[in-house]
Amino acid sequence: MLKLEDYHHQDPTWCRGCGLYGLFSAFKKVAFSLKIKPEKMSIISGIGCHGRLNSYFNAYGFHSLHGRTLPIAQGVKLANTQLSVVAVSGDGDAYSIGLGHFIHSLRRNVDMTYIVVNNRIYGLTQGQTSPTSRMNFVSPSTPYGSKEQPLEGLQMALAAGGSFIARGFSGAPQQLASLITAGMKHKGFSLVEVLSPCVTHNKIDTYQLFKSVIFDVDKDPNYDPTNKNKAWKIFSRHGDKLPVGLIYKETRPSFEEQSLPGRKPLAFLDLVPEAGKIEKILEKFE
Amino acid sequence: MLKLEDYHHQDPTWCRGCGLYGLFSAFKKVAFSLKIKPEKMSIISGIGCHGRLNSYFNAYGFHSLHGRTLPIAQGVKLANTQLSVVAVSGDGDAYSIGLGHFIHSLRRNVDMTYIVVNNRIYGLTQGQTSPTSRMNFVSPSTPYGSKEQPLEGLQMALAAGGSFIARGFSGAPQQLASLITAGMKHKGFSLVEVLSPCVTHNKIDTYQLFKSVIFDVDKDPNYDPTNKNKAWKIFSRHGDKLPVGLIYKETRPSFEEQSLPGRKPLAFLDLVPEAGKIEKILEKFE
Amino acid sequence: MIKDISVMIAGQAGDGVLFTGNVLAKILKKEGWEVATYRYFPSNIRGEPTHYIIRASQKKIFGLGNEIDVLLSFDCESIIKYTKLIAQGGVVLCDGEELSRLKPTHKKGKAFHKFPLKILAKKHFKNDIFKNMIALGALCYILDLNFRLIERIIINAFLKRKGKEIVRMNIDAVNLGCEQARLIVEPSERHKLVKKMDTGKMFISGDEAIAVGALAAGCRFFAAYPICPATEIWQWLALHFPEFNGIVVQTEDELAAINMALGASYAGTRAMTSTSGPGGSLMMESYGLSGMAEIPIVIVDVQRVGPSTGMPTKTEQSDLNQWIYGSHGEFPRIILSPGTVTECFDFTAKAFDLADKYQVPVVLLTEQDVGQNSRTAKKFDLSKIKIDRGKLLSEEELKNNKDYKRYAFTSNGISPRSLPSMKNGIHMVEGNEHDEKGYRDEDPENRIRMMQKRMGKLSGSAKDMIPPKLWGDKQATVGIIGFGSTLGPIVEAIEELGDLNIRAKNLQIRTVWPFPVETVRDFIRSCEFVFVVDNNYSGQLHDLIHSQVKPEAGMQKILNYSSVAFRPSDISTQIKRAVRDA
Amino acid sequence: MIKDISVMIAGQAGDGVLFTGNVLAKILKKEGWEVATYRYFPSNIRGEPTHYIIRASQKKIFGLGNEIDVLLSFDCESIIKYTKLIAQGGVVLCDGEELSRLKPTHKKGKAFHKFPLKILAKKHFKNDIFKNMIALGALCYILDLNFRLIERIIINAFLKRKGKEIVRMNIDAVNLGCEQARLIVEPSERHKLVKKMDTGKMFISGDEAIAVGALAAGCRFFAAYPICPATEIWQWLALHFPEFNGIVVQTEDELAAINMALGASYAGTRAMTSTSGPGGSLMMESYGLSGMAEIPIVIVDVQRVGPSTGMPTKTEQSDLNQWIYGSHGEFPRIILSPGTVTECFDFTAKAFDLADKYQVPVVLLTEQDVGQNSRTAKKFDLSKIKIDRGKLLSEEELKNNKDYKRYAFTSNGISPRSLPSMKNGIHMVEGNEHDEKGYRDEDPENRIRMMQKRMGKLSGSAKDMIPPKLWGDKQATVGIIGFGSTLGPIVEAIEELGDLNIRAKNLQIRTVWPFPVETVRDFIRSCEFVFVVDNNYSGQLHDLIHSQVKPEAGMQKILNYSSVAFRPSDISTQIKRAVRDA
Ligand SMILES: Cc1ncc(C[n+]2csc(CCOP(=O)(O)OP(=O)(O)O)c2C)c(N)n1
Ligand SMILES: Cc1ncc(C[n+]2csc(CCOP(=O)(O)OP(=O)(O)O)c2C)c(N)n1
Ligand code: SF4
Ligand code: SF4
Ligand SMILES: [Mg+2]
Ligand SMILES: [Mg+2]
Repeated sequence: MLKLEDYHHQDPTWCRGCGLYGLFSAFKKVAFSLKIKPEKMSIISGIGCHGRLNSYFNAYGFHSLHGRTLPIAQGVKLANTQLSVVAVSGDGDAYSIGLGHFIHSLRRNVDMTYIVVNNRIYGLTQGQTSPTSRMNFVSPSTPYGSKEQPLEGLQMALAAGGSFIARGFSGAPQQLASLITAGMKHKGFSLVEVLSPCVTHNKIDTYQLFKSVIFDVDKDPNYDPTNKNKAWKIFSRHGDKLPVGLIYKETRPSFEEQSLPGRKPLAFLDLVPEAGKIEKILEKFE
Repeated sequence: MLKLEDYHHQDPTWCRGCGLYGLFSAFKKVAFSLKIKPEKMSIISGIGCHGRLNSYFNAYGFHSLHGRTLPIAQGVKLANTQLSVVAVSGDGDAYSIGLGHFIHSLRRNVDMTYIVVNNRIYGLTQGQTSPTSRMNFVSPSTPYGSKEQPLEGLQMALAAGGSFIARGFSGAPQQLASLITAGMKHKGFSLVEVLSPCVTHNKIDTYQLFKSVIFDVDKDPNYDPTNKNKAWKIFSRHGDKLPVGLIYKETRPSFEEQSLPGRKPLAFLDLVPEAGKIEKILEKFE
Repeated sequence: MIKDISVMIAGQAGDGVLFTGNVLAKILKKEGWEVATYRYFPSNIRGEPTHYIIRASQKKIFGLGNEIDVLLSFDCESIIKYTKLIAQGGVVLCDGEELSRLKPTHKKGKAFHKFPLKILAKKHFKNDIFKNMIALGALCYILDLNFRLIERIIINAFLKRKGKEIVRMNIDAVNLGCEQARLIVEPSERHKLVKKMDTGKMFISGDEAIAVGALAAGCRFFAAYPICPATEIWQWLALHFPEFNGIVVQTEDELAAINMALGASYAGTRAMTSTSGPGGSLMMESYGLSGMAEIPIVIVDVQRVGPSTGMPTKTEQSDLNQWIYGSHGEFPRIILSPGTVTECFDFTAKAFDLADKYQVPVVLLTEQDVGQNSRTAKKFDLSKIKIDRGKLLSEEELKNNKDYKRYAFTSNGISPRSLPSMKNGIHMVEGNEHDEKGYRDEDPENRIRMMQKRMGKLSGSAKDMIPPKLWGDKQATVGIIGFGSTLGPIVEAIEELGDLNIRAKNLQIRTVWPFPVETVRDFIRSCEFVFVVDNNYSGQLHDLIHSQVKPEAGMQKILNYSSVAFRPSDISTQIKRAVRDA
Repeated sequence: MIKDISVMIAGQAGDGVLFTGNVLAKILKKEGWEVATYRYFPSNIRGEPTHYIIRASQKKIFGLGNEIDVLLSFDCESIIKYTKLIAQGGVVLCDGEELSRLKPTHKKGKAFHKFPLKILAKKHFKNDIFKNMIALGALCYILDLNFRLIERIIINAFLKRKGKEIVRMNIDAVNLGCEQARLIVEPSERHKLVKKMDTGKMFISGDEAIAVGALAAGCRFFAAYPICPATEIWQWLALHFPEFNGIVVQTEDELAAINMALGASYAGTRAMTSTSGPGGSLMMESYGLSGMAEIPIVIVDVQRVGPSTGMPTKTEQSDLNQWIYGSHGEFPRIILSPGTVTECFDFTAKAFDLADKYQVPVVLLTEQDVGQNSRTAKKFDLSKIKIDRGKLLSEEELKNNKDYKRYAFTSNGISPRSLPSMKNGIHMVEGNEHDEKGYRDEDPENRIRMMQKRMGKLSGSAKDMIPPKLWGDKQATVGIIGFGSTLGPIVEAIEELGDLNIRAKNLQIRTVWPFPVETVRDFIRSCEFVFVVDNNYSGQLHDLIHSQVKPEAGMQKILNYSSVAFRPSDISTQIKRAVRDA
């Protein structure tokens, strides 16, 4: 019998109060509730404070490169479709250096879950402006204020053809856990962004601020997360307020369903081909 | 007095019938009608058939790297804000390898024009599937059909905060010219996608096909290109049909308006600082 | 009797040069000749000169000869450009008006004929596309080739797709070409080839051979981004992988390609990516991740002319330095360089075993010249391939392991691997410096041991590496060192030198990294003269030998950075001069 | 009288080690001492050991000494780890219980005191943040420092932002620390420093010096992506560029950063980007574009421990190979390596002139050790900087030029540049091989000439390059060759060897590429023993010398890949052994 602690490898050393703690405990609960065996999970993380998550968690972990989290994770899943594959990025990792992969993963729709920890700042490198930092945000990299309009990752995901798009808040770990759970059950690429305060470097986007600007679409009985046009509008429905909850979901075949002929994971195929099979193909060269 | 031929440097060697010819002649007309002196234009192109455009055109040209067209073009503009800066990419250059830069350029909003030649194929490398190739598209790179959902670059641009988003068709050079003209007049980053048949490698997306699937929002009196939600919906309004015309436009300050303190192009600044100015700053280190 | 012949077909991009050449090459192969081809084409779409050389020989050949015996051209530009290359007694057919521009001295001893291919095609078939078949007919006449073979090729190519009528017209066009040539070409100008038996050899390019090698070695994951001249590898795999349950992914760029392959390999699948120069440069960061995280991967670089976009369809060996020294920091790597299409196959298969055994990136470094040009080769020996996945643990072996350490310090630095999904095998894979379990560790002592572990993995590896191969007379005191596609011209240069009574030998470096220091040192010591052949500007192999072997004696560089492949005489004349002048 | 002293402040990340150390360093600098600091901190957020060494000396110093004279620690871990480093007569204050774990042999000749910083802070100020000021007070007592200075620093730091009350509390905490230390530390254990005059020197890090150099040299465009340990360059520029009409752009990644800088430079602005290892690897493709398209650019790599993510906050010299040999294909490049903060400033300014003159990428290759650690330096001489933009045409000069050729073949390969917006200067800039006007050209003859033009640009450049610098006794026959931040330890190792009657000298390579072959050859010839110091595993400088200089005699490697900077004795003991054993 698996216990919740079976997913805990070691205590995190994030700053006290960091939003990542909320995600960590929510995520352990998800794995526990889904009864995924630790060895059947592979968690791929990028470089940043978020990137430490898998070294605290008990599962196969891969701390990869800044911005390359998704290509690696997709490779893992395609090589072994029986694994639960989860990738974890920060807002810099996902929306800045890794943005091209982000969009292409959404359209490719490999069956995996992508958690983007959005603290609206570069945490590990000591607090520079990120693509989700607000206009005129002052940081060591933009001492006179950022002059670039922030990105709304989820709206981008919608335009890119994402099949599961949700947002949670590390200050609301229960909803967060249920969103990640739904994402992991989704057959295809599921995106869960987590609003997550960086208590050390971001003095603007605090727990309080997030609490005051979010509204929960899960609680809105009129909201229909299968309606793409509604999903689009939700981002501007309440001015600058941020929707959380399940924003959009659609059913479409995953990439591997369509591309991978065999059922057995590639990683465990018998590599010696049937006698004469390759020879037969080589006849074309004669 | 400038003449139309002043923008013609040499005859193109694209395949006979290629959509790029339509763009080339439309673009010359734009430059002519705007009376831009050839030496006041800088055209930066990516790698691909589209990338040859600036070597046929008479203006400063930079044939850059596959996917890096936009960062270079933005650098050019920021260094000399008095230049007319135009970047030209293909669908591979813009939406595949260069996608991250594409999105970030839209939000950054440097005042320049970006022409994306969308032939739904990799022309120069001999006809591989591109991110705009349709589902199940058969090509040498996907002999059993592509299993990735195509990207709609303009919808992405809308989600990314683009301030000018338009689409033309190389089979309709007049409208194309007027869209590019409007784009070049727009204060900020203007995106003009061009549907452009590759007659050699893409036997599906032909002139005929494009003609049969496009609808022109410029001709729709009820269409309002300043309404973002309407713009979003236009992409699915007529099922799989493709809108052409001015899709969206908004007015917001360009990056350089907000970031560049001086008016004089950086490229021609006097580099010798006022006596004592740096010395004064260095006192902080004492 | 003709023992060796080179035919050039020339024209503008779009003229069908490639098609015509390919058919001719196939016929010659079926006639039992050794065949090597050379494609010279612009990285443009239309309207620049292109040519295709088909060389046939009675002996084993790997590349170009020095001269052209028969030249057929769809325009005149190439004729003027390549007159110097035409052999004495050579014959030229040209569809164009400008033959008159040739000076009489250039024409001496060579036969030039005007041959109105397009006019004939239009007149007889109403379509100038038939010019290619007419050209083939003419060549068949000159070379005295078997018409049955060409008929069979036409039937194979067109019957199903285009129907009987087209087949008939094509055959008619061939016959017309033959007849017309008979009218124009003097019997004495013909280059009649003897007929031999088709020995069942293959006619295959290096790119295709690499793809076959990967498939045979059990590679089942391939991710790449299109680029000349490497895309052919992918295109072959895309066709054939599905039958073997493998997958090919077209990624958004080269960064994604290599990382996806790394992910697949980490999860247990043999994985490969292929690219050329610019893509290789983009892969540098992840190349280092492979080394640091000890994830096997095979990377193919089919080199083209650099730097930057350079000349995408031309050959060069200028990425050697990047693969040896590129990426920040230091990690172990293996770089193999095949000289023939057969070696492309063999080395690719071997690359997977080496990657698995040493848990390092293995680079298969080849060139456009080998990659895109087809050559005859003995049928690949698939039975030779024994897949050895190295220290890959099974779930069984892990059963009693309560303290599995992914990066355990072992005597040879190689740590057994577990795969995701295996019980008791849980670990971290890390690009940061890490401890034996894979967790980030910044202790200097651990750092030192981990560097020694990783860098030490290849110290005892010589026995597993593909050793340098000696060509020519062991006793010779003129030594040539080269790698990759320069093998052909070097070997033939040795023959040419032999004719001049200069005895030379060649050491073909086949594993360029780790560098085979001892063998090269011994080779150098056994020579009076040493020449290092590099298809690049700076002499990258030459400098590498200096930094690794630290030879006592000097060596001379033989360089080529012209974008055209070496010819044997480029090498033999330089050596002759140096040796005679000494 | 104390001539040289090293103080270590240690603790866990989050303990305020950096703050405390910085204040102490400033005081020492104001007291007129030469100061060098060394930051050793984890690439983690919280809870791993960190320390800061402040060394003060009466003579010029560039880095660490061998021992620690005074150690103040917020916990005990570091004490145990670094006991070996503590000098005879050294004094240790430690806020922790584990001193008892130390063996008596380790303690011999050293004074260890428990010093309850946190308890004192809580008790007297209800907040353990005051532990840093208490620590400073204690150090001031031990070192006999000027209390006025520390008061002034506190007032500057806190008065405006926090108000009088906080200033008072801080000053009280300093006094408390001093009083408590007086109770614990024996007078004989104190390390009293003489007071000197503040000579108006600067106290500055390499990163800051690079930023100042760029500003002074007329750089007005900077684009980068955050990365340790290079971000400080950017942060300084971001603050100060606007005043000078310059612009700093935070790009989406390093690919964008270098390309944006290339675009700006092509348009005429002096442009720079800065990064560290991983970012450098990502820039490889564009590095080649700069070489091929002949666009000047300055790239700063503040090296950290590799490969891959490695150890982001630690020092190493392992990217040398990548910058010399990286990127596919071949193009000219210049690589400068400063050894001191002053050279960081000088070489950066110089880099822009070289980039403009030769129209090549210039890499400023430095290390975390120089980049992030502050040292005293003479005030930078801004009057020395003469901006020379090379062959940059004016609109005037172009007036009568009807046939301007951007890539004109000239005697030295350098072609005058026009800038977009200039009449008569229109041209193409190309990453493909191109003709003199910049248009794509695939002709082999043109290719050869263009390669010779580009690669030849640096052949006559030696006179413009920063020459190697000789340190120590010219007549010595023990020679040391090094580059970059190893300068400090090497120079001090020479002194230490001098004390042992071994006369040694050092050749500091300051332009690592193009390599100063002649000077290095002469240096090697003048020695009986040659040692090459490399802060990396494989001896990259050592191998570079072999490949470039091809020296007759062997050389010995002195390596360090521990992630901790060299200390002088690491070098001197190896040399001593080798020389004595010979
Ligand atoms: C190629 C590369 N560039 C830059 C870095 C430096 N770097 C490390 S983490 C990071 C950004 C972290 O921001 P984010 O992704 O938002 O993660 P967070 O720390 O906020 O969780 C950067 C730029 C790197 N490791 N690799
Ligand atoms: C880094 C890199 N990868 C790959 C290539 C090869 N390449 C040249 S053009 C091209 C794609 C062309 O497609 P697109 O951008 O749509 O342009 P088109 O030819 O269709 O106009 C590719 C992949 C390259 N030049 N550089
Ligand atoms: S720096 Fe910010 S994001 Fe990182 S651990 Fe601390 S609070 Fe969390
Ligand atoms: S290959 Fe296609 S895109 Fe390229 S020139 Fe020909 S028709 Fe145009
Ligand atoms: Mg973040
Ligand atoms: Mg295209």
